Amino acid sequence: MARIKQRAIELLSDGTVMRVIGWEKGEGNCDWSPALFENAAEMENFVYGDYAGANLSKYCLKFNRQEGKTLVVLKPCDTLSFRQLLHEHRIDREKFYVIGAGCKGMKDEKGGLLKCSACKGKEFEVYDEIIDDEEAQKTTALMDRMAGVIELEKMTAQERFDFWRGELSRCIRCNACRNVCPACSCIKCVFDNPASGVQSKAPVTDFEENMFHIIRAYHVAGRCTDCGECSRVCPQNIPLHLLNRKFIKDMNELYGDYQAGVGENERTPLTSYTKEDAEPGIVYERGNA
Amino acid sequence: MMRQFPANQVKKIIESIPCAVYAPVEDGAMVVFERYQDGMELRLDKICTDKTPKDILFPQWENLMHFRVEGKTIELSEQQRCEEDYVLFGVRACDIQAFKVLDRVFLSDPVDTYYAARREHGTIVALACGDPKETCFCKNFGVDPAQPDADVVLWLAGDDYYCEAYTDKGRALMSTWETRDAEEGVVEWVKGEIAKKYDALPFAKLNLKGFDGDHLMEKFNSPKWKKLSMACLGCGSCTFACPTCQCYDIRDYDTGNGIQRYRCWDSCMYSDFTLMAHGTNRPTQVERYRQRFMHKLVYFPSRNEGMYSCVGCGRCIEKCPMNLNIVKVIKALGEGENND
Amino acid sequence: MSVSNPNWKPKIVAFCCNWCSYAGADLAGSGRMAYPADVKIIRVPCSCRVNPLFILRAFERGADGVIMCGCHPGDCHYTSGNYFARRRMTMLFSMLDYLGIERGRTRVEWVSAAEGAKFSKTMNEFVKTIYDLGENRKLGDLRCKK
Amino acid sequence: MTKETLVPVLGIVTDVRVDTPDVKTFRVNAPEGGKCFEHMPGQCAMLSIPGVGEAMFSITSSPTNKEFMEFSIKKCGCLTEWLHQMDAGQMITVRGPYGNAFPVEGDLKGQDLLFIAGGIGLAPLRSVINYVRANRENYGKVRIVYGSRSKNDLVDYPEIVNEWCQEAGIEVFLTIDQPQEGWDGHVGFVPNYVTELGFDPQGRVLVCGPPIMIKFTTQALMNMGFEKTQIYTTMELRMKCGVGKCGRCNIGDQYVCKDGPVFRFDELGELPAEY
Repeated sequence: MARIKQRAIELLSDGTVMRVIGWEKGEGNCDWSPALFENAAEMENFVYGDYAGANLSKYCLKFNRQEGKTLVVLKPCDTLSFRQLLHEHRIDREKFYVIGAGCKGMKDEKGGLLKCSACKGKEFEVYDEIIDDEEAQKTTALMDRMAGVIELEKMTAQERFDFWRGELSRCIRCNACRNVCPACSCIKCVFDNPASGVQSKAPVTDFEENMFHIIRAYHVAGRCTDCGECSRVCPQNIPLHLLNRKFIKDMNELYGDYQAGVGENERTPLTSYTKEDAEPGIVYERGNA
Repeated sequence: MMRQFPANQVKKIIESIPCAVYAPVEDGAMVVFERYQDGMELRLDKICTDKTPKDILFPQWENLMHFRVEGKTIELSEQQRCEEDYVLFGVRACDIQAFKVLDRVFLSDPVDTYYAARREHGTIVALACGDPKETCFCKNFGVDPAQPDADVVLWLAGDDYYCEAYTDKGRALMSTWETRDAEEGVVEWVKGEIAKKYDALPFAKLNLKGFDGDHLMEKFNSPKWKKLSMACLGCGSCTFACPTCQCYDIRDYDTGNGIQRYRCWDSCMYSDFTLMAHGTNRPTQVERYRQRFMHKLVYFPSRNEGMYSCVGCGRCIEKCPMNLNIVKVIKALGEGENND
Repeated sequence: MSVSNPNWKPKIVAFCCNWCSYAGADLAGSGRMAYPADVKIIRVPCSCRVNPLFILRAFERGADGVIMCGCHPGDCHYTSGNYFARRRMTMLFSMLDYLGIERGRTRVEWVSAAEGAKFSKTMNEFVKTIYDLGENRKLGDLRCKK
Repeated sequence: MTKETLVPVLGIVTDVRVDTPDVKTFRVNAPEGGKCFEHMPGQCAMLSIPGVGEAMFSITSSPTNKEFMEFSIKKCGCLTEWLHQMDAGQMITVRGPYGNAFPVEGDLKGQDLLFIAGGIGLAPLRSVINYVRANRENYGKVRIVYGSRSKNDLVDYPEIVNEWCQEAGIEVFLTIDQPQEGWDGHVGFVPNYVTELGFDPQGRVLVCGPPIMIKFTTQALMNMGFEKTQIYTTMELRMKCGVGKCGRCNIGDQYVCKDGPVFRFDELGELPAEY
């Protein structure tokens, strides 16, 4: 942490960057918040470490149009989201100075984060410099990230239906999942657009909950890097990552392995095709009905 | 008069109540107020339910009326108001204070009849708090966790609940319970213990000096809002978790055989909250974030004889995905030695 | 699921591409090939115009089955629209299946302008499937039920 | 006031008058005839078409009109567009009246009155002007400055020319933003025109129009020596409930729907500039 802080102060002082997006401590020990630092004195409060779970890529959208460069501290998995935003031309690479910060898996007051248990590795997709230590390189995924999806696929349709009704019926439509998602970068969401005919603010019936979550998962399909923020922020503890991972799994199986936010290819599985693709009916021939 | 009954009888007592009872029960990994039914896991020990009991009085959505449109004519039928008596069981002091805040809004002239009907038909059984959470700071807002203001109040001491009714409604309800005369002095002792625990909490003594109508412009114009709001995602978690947030939206839904006009919770954190045909007057998250806290700490007390519309339940502290909360705002903008 | 309401008639929405399937439906009509009146056709410029929201909205409003028809792969009027549509619908159907919605409520069929018989056959089959599945209870908006 | 806070009454649009290319005036009656409810000048009502939307509009007609209410509405969003395409005979829903009113029976009584309006801003003021005309003996001199983009955009032009201009004790000054064929009146923005005309800082001023016009007009008035306490204006924010509960139109500790829309200029000074 000290090295990142020191380097950020240097870059602020020599004018390379005009501001830093990092973390600051809260009232307790584990309630860190993303924060903005505009000069060396403010950097006093900068922290980086075990409780820096939030994905700061989303904040880049906020600073893309502002004057000068912004320094942003990204963990390896966050850089995938950053790359995806670059692919979608939502942010300008020139406007950001990316410090890749080593990560040993993040925590909150309840312990290790769920998203870190399916760690996608320690490689940085995008960076201007990496500040890392050896220990951070060692940890690996604790579980197969598709395990939850596979378990659901094994259930019968009715069991799956009951499972999702149980989970989604808790949704209060607070939109935290949407607003935190780096792939949900629309200036005006379809669910906020009165002309769309689907604008609705409350989970008035089961259908509203289903539709919101299906469409949200669908709209980020192929662009979702599986950063896991949606499940982390859900105040109702809905396992939203299981929806996104289902799409990822399907696309990997049907259209070849693909990880959003990796590499130079801007085409996602849903914005490309081959003439030999499977027919939609294939989904009814797999798994349990 | 103070009575007592064994704590393990509480389920029986709830089941004996003839009308609907809403009580904190387990739902998945969460504890929420729901209509109690046999076999539900009662969780009276949970100090701040994950969802507030406000949605019993002011549901997340409710139908207001129904229209039938045919050619140029419209036919209107009103939604029935609540007509069924119910008991709200095990509400904590902070949530009861929140009801009073809601009353100020909905029962002030002109009265909101949908809310008023629900309020009238409910009997509230409160439960004094025992062990606080670290995030509790209700005492700052004049809430006494040991003495909620309700129809009936329960205190847990040892293996017994002590109870006392304060209103006719409460006395009528309690008279049907199987209780015995209470041992003297126990509740007083319990209250003392509660006070001690709450005074030792980290946020027990926030300095609220300066949060009033007289300092409106000063607080509004503070340059600190920009940094405070930076991490805010503009989601509505805090507003939906908050027991006093009462902003709502009225929307129409075309069911194919008529138009249903319903009301649903809304949040000042949303970008379209104040959006009009010509644009919005709160264009960035800075203004929206400021609005929420200014409303709770400055505008509301200025209109309501100093009553804050925060009750210190600490739910927003738990729910905010980015760990922003009202305590940070109070500390950053407040005056005095406690705040830096 | 059994049919509980004896008066129940399925409501079926068919999204048909303007260039092939809609013409195919036309041909079926002019050729007096029967297909059930329960099918309501919505003409779209291309199968890839069909947004997943359209399909969900149809269910919301009380549809019991939704079928999408487009040009055969390779024959798209806009070269590649139906290739994209194919991937999209695959993903959507998979998600609906994942959420436990009955299989068979959604279907994709490629019908050319010359295939009036295929259109009529497909629709007859699909309506039968929906009859067998019964009323759609898992994916509708309660407020839209009479 | 309509009996229930959120439940409207039905109204019938009995006449639609085209005022300008984007403003129409709707005459509204209760289904059984007469008015839906009584109001005071400056108050508003919520109009709605079920399934389209509900919004707040100022009541343009004067309370002294006992037969019907009128709303002058500019086409600018979903609901107003719908209203503009409807014909007479259409039912709508109405609830109100909401908000405070211009103090026609209080502070304004016995005073010389200066009305300054821009564009559709005439709508709330027309109610006051006609109220004053009906109770002429209670008020002093009446002067009206009204400006719009062009001659065609002057709302209620026939009424202004044929009634207001003809009445003794009323002076009317019209202006349009740009020169136009067939217009021999003044050309220029309202604030500048007010400065050119030069008024004695006496009586009360009622200003209504786009925010930018209000801003510069009040500046011009202050330069002439008017006090903030002499100037009244109206505010407009998004509203859903109209009764100070839904939380939208909150500005400082005031709710525009309940405590406004009419504010004396010095009251506005105590509220945040942005909100």
